[in-house]
Amino acid sequence: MSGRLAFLYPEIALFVATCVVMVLGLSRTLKARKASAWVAGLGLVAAGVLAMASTPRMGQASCPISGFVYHDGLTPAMGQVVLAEMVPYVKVMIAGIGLLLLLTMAGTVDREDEARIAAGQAVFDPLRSNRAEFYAFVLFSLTGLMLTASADDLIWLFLALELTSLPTYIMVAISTARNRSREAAVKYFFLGALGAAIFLYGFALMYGGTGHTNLNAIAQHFREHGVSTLSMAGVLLAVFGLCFKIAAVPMHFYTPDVYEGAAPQVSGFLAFVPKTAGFVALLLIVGAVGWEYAGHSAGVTSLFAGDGMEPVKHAAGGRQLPELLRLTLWVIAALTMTVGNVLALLQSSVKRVLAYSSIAHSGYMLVGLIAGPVGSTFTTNGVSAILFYLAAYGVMNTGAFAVLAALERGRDAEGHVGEAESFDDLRGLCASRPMLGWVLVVCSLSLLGLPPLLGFFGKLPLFSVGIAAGEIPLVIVLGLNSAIAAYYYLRLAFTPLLDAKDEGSAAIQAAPFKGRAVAAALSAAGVLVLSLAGGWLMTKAAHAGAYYPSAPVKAESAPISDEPAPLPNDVHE
Amino acid sequence: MLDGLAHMLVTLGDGGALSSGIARAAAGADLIKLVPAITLGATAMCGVFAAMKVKSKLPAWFSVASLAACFGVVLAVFLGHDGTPRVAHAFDWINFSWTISENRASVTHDLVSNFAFYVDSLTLLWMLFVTGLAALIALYASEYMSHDVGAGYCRFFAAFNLFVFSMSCLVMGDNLLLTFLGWEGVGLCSYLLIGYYYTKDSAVAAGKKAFIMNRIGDLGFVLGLMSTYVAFGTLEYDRLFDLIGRGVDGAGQPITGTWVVQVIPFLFAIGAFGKSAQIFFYVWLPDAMEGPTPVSALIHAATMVTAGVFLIARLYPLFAADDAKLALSFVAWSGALTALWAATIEMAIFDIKRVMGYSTISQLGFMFAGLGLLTPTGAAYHTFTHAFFKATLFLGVGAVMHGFGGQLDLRRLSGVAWMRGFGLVGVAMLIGSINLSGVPGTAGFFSKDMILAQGFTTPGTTIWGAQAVGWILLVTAGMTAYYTFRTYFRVYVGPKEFTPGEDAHAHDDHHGHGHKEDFDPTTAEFDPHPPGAPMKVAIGLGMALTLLAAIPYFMGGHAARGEHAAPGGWVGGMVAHSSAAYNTPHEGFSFLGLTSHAAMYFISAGVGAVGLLIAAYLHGPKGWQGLWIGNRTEAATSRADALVPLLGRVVTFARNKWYVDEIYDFLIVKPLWVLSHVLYFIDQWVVDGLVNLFGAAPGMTGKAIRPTQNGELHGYAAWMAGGLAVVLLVVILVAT
Amino acid sequence: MLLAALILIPLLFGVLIAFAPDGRARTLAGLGTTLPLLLGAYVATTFDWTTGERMQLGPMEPAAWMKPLGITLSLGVDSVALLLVLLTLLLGPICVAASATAITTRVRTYYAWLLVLQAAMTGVFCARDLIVFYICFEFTLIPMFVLISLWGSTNRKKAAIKFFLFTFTGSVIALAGLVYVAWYATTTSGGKFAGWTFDIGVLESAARTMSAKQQAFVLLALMAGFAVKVPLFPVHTWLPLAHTEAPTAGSVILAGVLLKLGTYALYRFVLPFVPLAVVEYAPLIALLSIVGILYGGLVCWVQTDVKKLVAYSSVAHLGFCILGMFALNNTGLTGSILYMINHGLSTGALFLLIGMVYERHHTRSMKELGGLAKRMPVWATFMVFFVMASVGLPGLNGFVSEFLCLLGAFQASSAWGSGVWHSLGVQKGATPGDLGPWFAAVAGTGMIVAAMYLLIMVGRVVWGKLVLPHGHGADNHGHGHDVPAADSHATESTGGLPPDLTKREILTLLPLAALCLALGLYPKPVLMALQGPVSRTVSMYDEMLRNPRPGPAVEKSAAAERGAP
Amino acid sequence: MIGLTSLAQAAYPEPMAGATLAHYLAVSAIMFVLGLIGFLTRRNLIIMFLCTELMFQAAGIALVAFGRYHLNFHGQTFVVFILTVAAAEAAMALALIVLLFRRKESLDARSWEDLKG
Repeated sequence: MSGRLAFLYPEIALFVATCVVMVLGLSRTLKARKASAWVAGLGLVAAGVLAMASTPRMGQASCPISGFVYHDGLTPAMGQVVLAEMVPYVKVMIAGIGLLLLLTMAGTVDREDEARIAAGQAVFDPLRSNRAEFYAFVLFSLTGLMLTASADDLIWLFLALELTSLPTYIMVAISTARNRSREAAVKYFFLGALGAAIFLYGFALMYGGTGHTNLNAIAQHFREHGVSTLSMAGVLLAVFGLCFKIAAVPMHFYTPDVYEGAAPQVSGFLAFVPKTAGFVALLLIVGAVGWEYAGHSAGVTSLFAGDGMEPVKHAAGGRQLPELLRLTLWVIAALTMTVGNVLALLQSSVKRVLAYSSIAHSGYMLVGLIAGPVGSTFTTNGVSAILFYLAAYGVMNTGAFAVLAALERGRDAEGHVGEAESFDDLRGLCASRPMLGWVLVVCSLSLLGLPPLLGFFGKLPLFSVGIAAGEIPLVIVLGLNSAIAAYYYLRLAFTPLLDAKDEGSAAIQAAPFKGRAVAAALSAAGVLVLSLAGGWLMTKAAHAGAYYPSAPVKAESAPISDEPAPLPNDVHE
Repeated sequence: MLDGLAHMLVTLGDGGALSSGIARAAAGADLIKLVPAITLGATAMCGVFAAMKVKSKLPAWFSVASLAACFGVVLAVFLGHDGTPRVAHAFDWINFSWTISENRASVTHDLVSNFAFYVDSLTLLWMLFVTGLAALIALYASEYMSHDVGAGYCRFFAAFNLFVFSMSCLVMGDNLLLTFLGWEGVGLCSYLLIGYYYTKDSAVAAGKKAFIMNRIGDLGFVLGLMSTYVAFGTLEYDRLFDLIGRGVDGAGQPITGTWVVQVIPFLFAIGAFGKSAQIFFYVWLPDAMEGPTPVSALIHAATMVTAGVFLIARLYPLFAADDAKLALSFVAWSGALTALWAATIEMAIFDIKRVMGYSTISQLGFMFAGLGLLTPTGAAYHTFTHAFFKATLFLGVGAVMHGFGGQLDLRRLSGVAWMRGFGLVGVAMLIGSINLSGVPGTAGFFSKDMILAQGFTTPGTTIWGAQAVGWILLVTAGMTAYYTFRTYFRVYVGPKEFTPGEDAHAHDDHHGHGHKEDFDPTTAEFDPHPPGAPMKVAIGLGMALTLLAAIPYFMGGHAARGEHAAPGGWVGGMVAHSSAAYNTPHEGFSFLGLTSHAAMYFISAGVGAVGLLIAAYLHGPKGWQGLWIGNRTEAATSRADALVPLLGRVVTFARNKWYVDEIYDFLIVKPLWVLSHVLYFIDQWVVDGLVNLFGAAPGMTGKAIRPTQNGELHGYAAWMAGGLAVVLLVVILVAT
Repeated sequence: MLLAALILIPLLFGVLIAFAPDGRARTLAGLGTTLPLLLGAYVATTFDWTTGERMQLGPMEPAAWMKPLGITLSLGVDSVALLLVLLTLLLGPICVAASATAITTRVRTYYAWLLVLQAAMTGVFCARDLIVFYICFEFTLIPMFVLISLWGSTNRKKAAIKFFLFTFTGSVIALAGLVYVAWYATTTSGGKFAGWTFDIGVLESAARTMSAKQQAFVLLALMAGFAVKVPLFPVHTWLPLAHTEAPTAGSVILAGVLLKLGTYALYRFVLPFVPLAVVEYAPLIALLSIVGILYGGLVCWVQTDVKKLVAYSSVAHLGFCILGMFALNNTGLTGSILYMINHGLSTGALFLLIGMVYERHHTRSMKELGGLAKRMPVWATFMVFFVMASVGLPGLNGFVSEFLCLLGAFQASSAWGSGVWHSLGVQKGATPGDLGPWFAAVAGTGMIVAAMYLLIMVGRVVWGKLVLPHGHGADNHGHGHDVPAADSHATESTGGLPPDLTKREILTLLPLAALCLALGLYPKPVLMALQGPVSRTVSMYDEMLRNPRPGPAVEKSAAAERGAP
Repeated sequence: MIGLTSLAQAAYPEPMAGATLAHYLAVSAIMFVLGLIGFLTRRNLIIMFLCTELMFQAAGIALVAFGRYHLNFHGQTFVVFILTVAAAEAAMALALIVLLFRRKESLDARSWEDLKG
């Protein structure tokens, strides 16, 4: 039993931290309330360390921190083995970028209350104070994310996904005092629920098709019996439902409105956390289906081959996804990239531009998903390309949103604090706020994929993996799209650097919360450091992407058999 | 290679000191390297003078001294020359080699063209009169250009020296590429010198026109040059002549009858015509008269225009290698037609300087006809004599123009020779005219006669229609005599009368005072400004040389060294020992028992006399000056005016130079202008349009998709459901 | 490590300038460019020119920069790359000196970006690793974008964005091609090269084994990227716009070096990587370049803006360069590489001269300027000198390379006696190939067109009556009034500069003039230096062109489905 | 006493005999589609939320049916978790709807449409 628990130490640590944070939130003294942020941070750090130290690995691996060598490798009973190495990498990434996001969250909800309490107009009322709750929501969402990573069962996956997204609905609702975040919350919640329902139904059909909810068992079943139509329908529905999480095309509609409505730091959070959850879940499900099917070179006929009900079989030496899944993903990826970039060209609000750019980046990552692990090296393994790109995107995007969060305009009509909205607010930022301005320049050029910066090193493996998998047209679409993206990223990068500040607009000041500027600086530093010395992260991603398609399902002593545990009073006639 | 460079640098400064070295025994061909060195040094010095804003005539004296030194060097080399061509190597230029392995054997190919000088008698012949005349004209120009001493002066002499440098490279080049360097160099200098009065738009346009027309010819030259390289694998004359001598190309295949001997000579002929202003390319020469007269005298009369003749003479073995002699026939015919064409124009126009320009074109036609009719000696000798008498004529015209404030219209000048200080000019013009029209006994007569006679001796089989060419030339000789003496009788003799030209006072707007409007030419207080001492000396020398040019005809060439006296005297000897040697066919028809040459003496003299008398009758003044048959009393009118209505449109056509300029403009310049406008339109709208379309495509698709993002929750849900439905449909499709 | 120093010094100075006070920016920039020039000179002396083809001066064991991606920080130059590096280093200080008085606003940013651009360009030529090349190749875009959009003239924003997007799209497609080659090299060679590598030497030998169809696709991708940079005919429309809007120094660098990135990339990547496809499509590319020559030339004729005229002339001139390169023989290739250097010198100088007039009269339209020889004799002399250099007057550098390119195209044809190769004594001057006399003849007319439009420009601007723009600072509007000769000494406001060239300006022009003359009169050392790398490339092509193509029946159609080697 | 397992195999008492897996799936599919259509057509926020709940339960039915088909309890364990999650969502949904109602005094989804473009 202790084997399975080893997976959960990070989540447990995080959960404990959440509880402590919520309790601290209720204390009367301001200092204790302020401490809740630090405790949250501590929790995340602990989770990160534990993830690195304790998560069981496939091979014999020594823990980088303590040098402690793990006992014998992972067994299917303990956790999913198809993409086992991914788990520690994802959790450490979540912890790292979660810290960055946490830094930006300071003062999102409790700014007026604390101000009034500090000014003595109001007395602290534990019932009404929601600072700690906000941190709790953040930590709950991150715990959900970590749980998604270590999921090895459909049920676990469903719960983890729900745990990740429910807190985000609330965070969006309470992120700013204005109506816009209420509207964003409405759209996000209802469409989110619809998305959840869809992928739940997908899970149900997958269970129906295979008879198991355990991912290893499902993988084993697909390997032996092939993917029957029912399970294919289930997989497609699941993929569609998860498209909502990563904001892929048919499900992307909520993204611009929600990112614009919510506060910049919450949008930054939304740009990373659900996207990572979505991609991890996709990797798990598509990993279960496997990349060993007859290549699409066998022509589209294989799509409609057979008398329908006959399952699509594994092909010896096959390197692609089942044709139907590959085509669906291909269409989704191409549309996502194009729609994301094309609509971003027209936006005047910075947050909407970043929203569409996050859609586009999901499209780029889908290329890695379609190509899958063609080889084992970093340049020919789609999974590692995605994992590296997620980390890179997380750092770049958080930097951009942190800059927006760190800026604000004077109080508008209803007395609410105005945000830095349009491009005109950013004019001459490098002159007025050099540090923030340059962070925005670095992050947007990196998002553009300009060579010396991190974004390019994220896109390069996607190029090479796409070519290695023979998806040349998709790579060309990827190339053209990053060229289209160049237009609005250039605008984003060079409005602060080049355009002179026009005196007309209201003065842009820095938000009183130092944490946001620190987060921006950290992420820019991250981009620069990773683009110069990203090699180690790439090696980590390469290991994390290790794909074990036919891991031996060892007959373990206490098999999680699929027939019900015999009931005590079961009598066999 | 480095020592060659050092050697050139050493001689840079001491142009003058060298003259003492002439007496030294000829140091062989290496001495010839001094000529380009000195001229390049002089150009640099003029540049320095310009930078130092020298206000005196120093650049002029420096140029005259250095050009004289060059003449001395050439003379020294000539004296020491024993007839065998030798190469003087200065330094490597475009010279690299590479090895290519062809089926196991590695063959080294190379492209060798160095700054080296091929000295044979043809080169020396040409260099003699080029450097000689250059020194003479530099002396003349020192005074002619005196009124804009200062920056302009230095610029003039810098270009002058650069011209002589380029001409020397052209003539003495040991490979076709160096010749081409000289070729374009002289084109550049003619561009700079024609456009010397750069404030006059007509001068700038003329310069541009000259350079571009030359460039068109140069394209022919370059293509010929490249074909030679491809055919023979080399550009150097000595290796080239050796291969042609053996009748094989670079790869050892025989070349007779192949494209090598048919196409390449044509290309070089086109190049030659471009430079020497022949049949289709002559339009730039009359406009080149915009430049100052010394320029016209040197470049557009004596030296540059003969470059074409020199090129064909130099590559004569190639031209002659073709049995059918197609290229030579083409050269002969184009020469004859050009001569005739130019002659017709000269008879009609009034500008005495342009008359001289057209006469140069016509005489060049003679020279090319000579080359075409297999008498390189005749052509060379005619070039030799023509250089001198045409230079003298131009110097005379220059003195008149200088004296009368730019007046060049023969209807406004008369009796110039009798005016104070213009006596020498009158005599010079007389001598020049009798040479040009081929009055017997003069050098011009002998040289022209060799070509005319050859027309009737070369059998029609070798050169297609040789007789017809001969007849055309004969008629042209007559017309030449007429138009030469037409100007002489109208301008230099007869009653003294003149009206100064329009830039009488302003001389040149350098002085920047006195607008043109307030000077009206009729005020009589303007007195003609006679040529000064340097001009007089130059004209005198020119006159002397013209007269002396007849002597080489009789010198018998290198008879002294035991070879049989080649026909054409000294020049014949020189040509015989050079690459242009060719045993010209001798037996022609015999007329009244005389050989063709002897007969031609009388026939051409007769034709010349006829032309002279007609000119005297139509244009000659009253009394002895008009040979008692003319009756002109004043400058403006003459008997010829009566002929105009008879000839009707022909005269107006001729006077407007047969509208050739307009035809070119209409056929080539206008369509190109329209084409480029169309291309620019295409570039802006079609090519750029397409690019912008690609640029705007994402934006447009964005606008198309944008309505889906209308903010309504249900809209979004509908789209999501739509997507779901599509997927389920596909699954069902697969299932059944 | 010298090469790394050449790249890092300008980069460091660039960063230093960004933080230094405004006043010292120019001195630091001067230092940041002259230091690498001196170092470059030293590098040139230590470089062993005789074995020019060997990659030298790179770090002994290239440090792996990003091992999983297979990127190694390997630098190295052969004689071609070193010559282009020297050209870049030479233009650096000249640009800094030229923009002393031109740039008055945001001086620090200007010089910082200028130096970063300098570093990136040097990096391109020194890179021995595909991705290091690509990084520097892309990174030249940002500084140029900033230079154009901040210090350009009227519609600089549009020009800058068009410049960036046009080149960026092309180079992204080129990246796809390069990664395809890298993938092909590592996977199909049975992992012979320990995992992924982007090293150019390794890829070169592997890429040749690609099938003809694969090579055709890779050629298409690479051409899409690099033809945009060289402006080859159909994709050249960004150049005139970028040039007219760029500041003087920007134009000099754009014409002097940035265009050479394209041609260098063609030489370094297209020729060695996809020989079969190059042989097959050489006539098409040569045709495009000839169209470029004539089209560019004729369009120059109707321009009224001097800078746009010189920009279109660059399109025409680089047409020659590409024609020479795709003649695939020794003369052509040597000529085309020499052309890159010569064009950089002469056109760079022309832009300097135009910039000097612009500083004084704030107009570039030929309607408003005329007869400047009267007021600016020194400027006029330089102008005529450099116009003659770019027209290709023998004796100056333009001619040497133009002639070699033409000769290369002329002789590269099987028309010179097909079937003659097999005998040992091949026609001395001819080489196998698919171009021929007609290509050279039509391109030759380009020489005439070049003379036409450049002389017309000189005729209007330098010679003729003195015409100066109306008021000072009025950008190209209306007509220029005809300055009566009398008051030519009137102190026309010339932007605070003396009417004719100052000593500084002459100093910027003199080295270029000296080089033009030296390369024109004595190009032998450069020519011999180029023989190493050129003959290595050409011997490969010569081998391929020489053996008869399969399917003797129909020459052309056989070429279409040429089997995999 | 009939063992639970025998219930699984033996034929159902007469009235239930005809109900095979397909029937349950049909019911579940119909409920899912109804929920979807309800979500799209109804304007009232609460009704829309109920429609999503309907879709959740549809999944539940499918799971139970499959559980029965595959004779294992994974399906039903899944349903239990679905119920808990649906409950959590319901709580959150109502809290959100109260928040929205207090703002806009109306439950109509069309009142929340100012973020667009």
